[in-house]
Amino acid sequence: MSDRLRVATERMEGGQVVVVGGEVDMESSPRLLLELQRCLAHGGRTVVDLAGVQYIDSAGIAVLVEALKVARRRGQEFALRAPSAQVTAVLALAQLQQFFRIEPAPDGPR
Amino acid sequence: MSDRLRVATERMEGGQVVVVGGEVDMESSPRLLLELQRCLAHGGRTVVDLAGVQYIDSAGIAVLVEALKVARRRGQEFALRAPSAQVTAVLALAQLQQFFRIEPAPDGPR
Amino acid sequence: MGVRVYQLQVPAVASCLRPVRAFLTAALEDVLAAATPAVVLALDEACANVVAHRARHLGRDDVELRIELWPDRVRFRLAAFCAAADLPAIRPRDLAEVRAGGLGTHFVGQLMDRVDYEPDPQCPGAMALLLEKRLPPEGRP
Amino acid sequence: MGVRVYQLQVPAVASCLRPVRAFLTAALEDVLAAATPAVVLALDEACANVVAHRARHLGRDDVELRIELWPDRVRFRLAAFCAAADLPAIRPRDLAEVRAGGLGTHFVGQLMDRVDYEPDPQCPGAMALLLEKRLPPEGRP
Ligand SMILES: Nc1ncnc2c1ncn2[C@@H]1O[C@H](COP(=O)(O)OP(=O)(O)O)[C@@H](O)[C@H]1O
Ligand SMILES: Nc1ncnc2c1ncn2[C@@H]1O[C@H](COP(=O)(O)OP(=O)(O)O)[C@@H](O)[C@H]1O
Repeated sequence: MSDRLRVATERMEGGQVVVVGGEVDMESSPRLLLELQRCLAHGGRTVVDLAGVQYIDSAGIAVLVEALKVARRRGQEFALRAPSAQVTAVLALAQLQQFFRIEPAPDGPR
Repeated sequence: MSDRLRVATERMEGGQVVVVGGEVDMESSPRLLLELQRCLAHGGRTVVDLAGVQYIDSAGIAVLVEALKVARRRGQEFALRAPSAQVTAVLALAQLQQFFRIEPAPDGPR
Repeated sequence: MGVRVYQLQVPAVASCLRPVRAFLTAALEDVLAAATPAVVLALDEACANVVAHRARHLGRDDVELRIELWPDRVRFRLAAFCAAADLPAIRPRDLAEVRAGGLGTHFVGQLMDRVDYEPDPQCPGAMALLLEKRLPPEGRP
Repeated sequence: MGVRVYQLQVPAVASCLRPVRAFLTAALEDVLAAATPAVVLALDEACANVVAHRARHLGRDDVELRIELWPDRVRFRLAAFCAAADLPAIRPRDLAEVRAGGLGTHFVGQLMDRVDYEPDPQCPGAMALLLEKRLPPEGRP
């Protein structure tokens, strides 16, 4: 029934994958920012899996930009993975695709 | 995005299965009634598969009652199959479970 | 915490029930928790009754719903729900009789903690419908 | 067919954006078809701006949205969107600069066919925001 934000972090070699699902808006985006900051503080590579995001607005995009800047400042790798169609459309609208490293979904079962 | 009514009729031995999904309310229930009347006119046994129904209200229940009455009048078999939790709860609220023949989901893949 | 107020006005046609349900579900599921589907069903039935039965001479063509979120309950008010003269006819049907129709009022009465009518000052000759549901402990702020 | 009117009033807090989106999606997807997500995003951004930025001295604590469904377009009006004095500050940011924030106004301008402000007679010193989206041919009644 609910499409709220879901955030789950998984370890991977050399870093962490933050798997995001549901809706990222003005209400929920602070929670995503906290989790991304936690991962970046942890060090290594951070990948944000956006395949399950049904809705993102400018507040959610702002969180991704903020995390990207922190990562750059600290010299850490930061990438978006498999953004959903809605996320891809909103990144394009913001003319921000080129600033992010965007990876395809990993092969095989997850 | 949309949870509208979905209705699809499949033939089976001796009759037809009407597979219903989505929401059955005051707006959509007339369409379900038409389909059930069509099946009943066709003859044989009619099974209404309600596993995919996310929402039904009194208008939808009224359609099932109406179809049951037509079937009884014509001496045809009429059954509900695998009602979802929401349908089961609303049938119970209407104290109508005992009037319907209610079948479990068929075994194996469909 | 004070009272939170939501208001909805939609044309009194059947196609407006789905958006009203979508709104109610998203607005109330945090506080109503497992009671959400029951309350959404009751409100859907009440709105459907306005669409189907409200006397035309009241001159209203919309469904106007006010939702008040109190610390311990949700209160709903449907403006101009029915003509005062129609009140006696609004009764749950006899459930012993299996027939199509007449279930909506029964559902509302079963699912809500309070069902009341009061004169609607905005619409002479009309009654507003008041519904209340107490919040489950886990939904209270 | 005449004009269909919907009205929504919700507290101006971030948790009200989700019910508003749910309502808009269910109410408009039949006519907006593939344009639905774009319009819902634009309205979400506009409502979020009220929640985040509207001047407190206007004394409003709600988001009031009127939706008019015309044969060829949908028109939206957000009452008391901003103080008249704040209008000059409401500009899309320079997209060449990568920074968090400042995107909402850009989205609204890109996604809607009309963006206008008019004095709000109900709220002295405030401007209402007017948005329009033309219906795709397949959505027209
Ligand atoms: N808003 C209303 N205005 C006038 N009469 C109403 C209204 N709502 C309900 N009624 C009356 O109450 C009866 C029972 O309503 P309900 O239980 O919803 O069943 P149904 O709508 O299937 O008849 C209706 O048939 C109608 O006569
Ligand atoms: N309703 C409003 N009232 C006053 N100022 C506003 C309003 N909406 C937007 N603004 C101003 O316009 C700027 C740009 O808004 P927006 O593009 O949504 O980005 P952001 O909200 O991230 O700053 C805001 O920072 C604010 O200064």
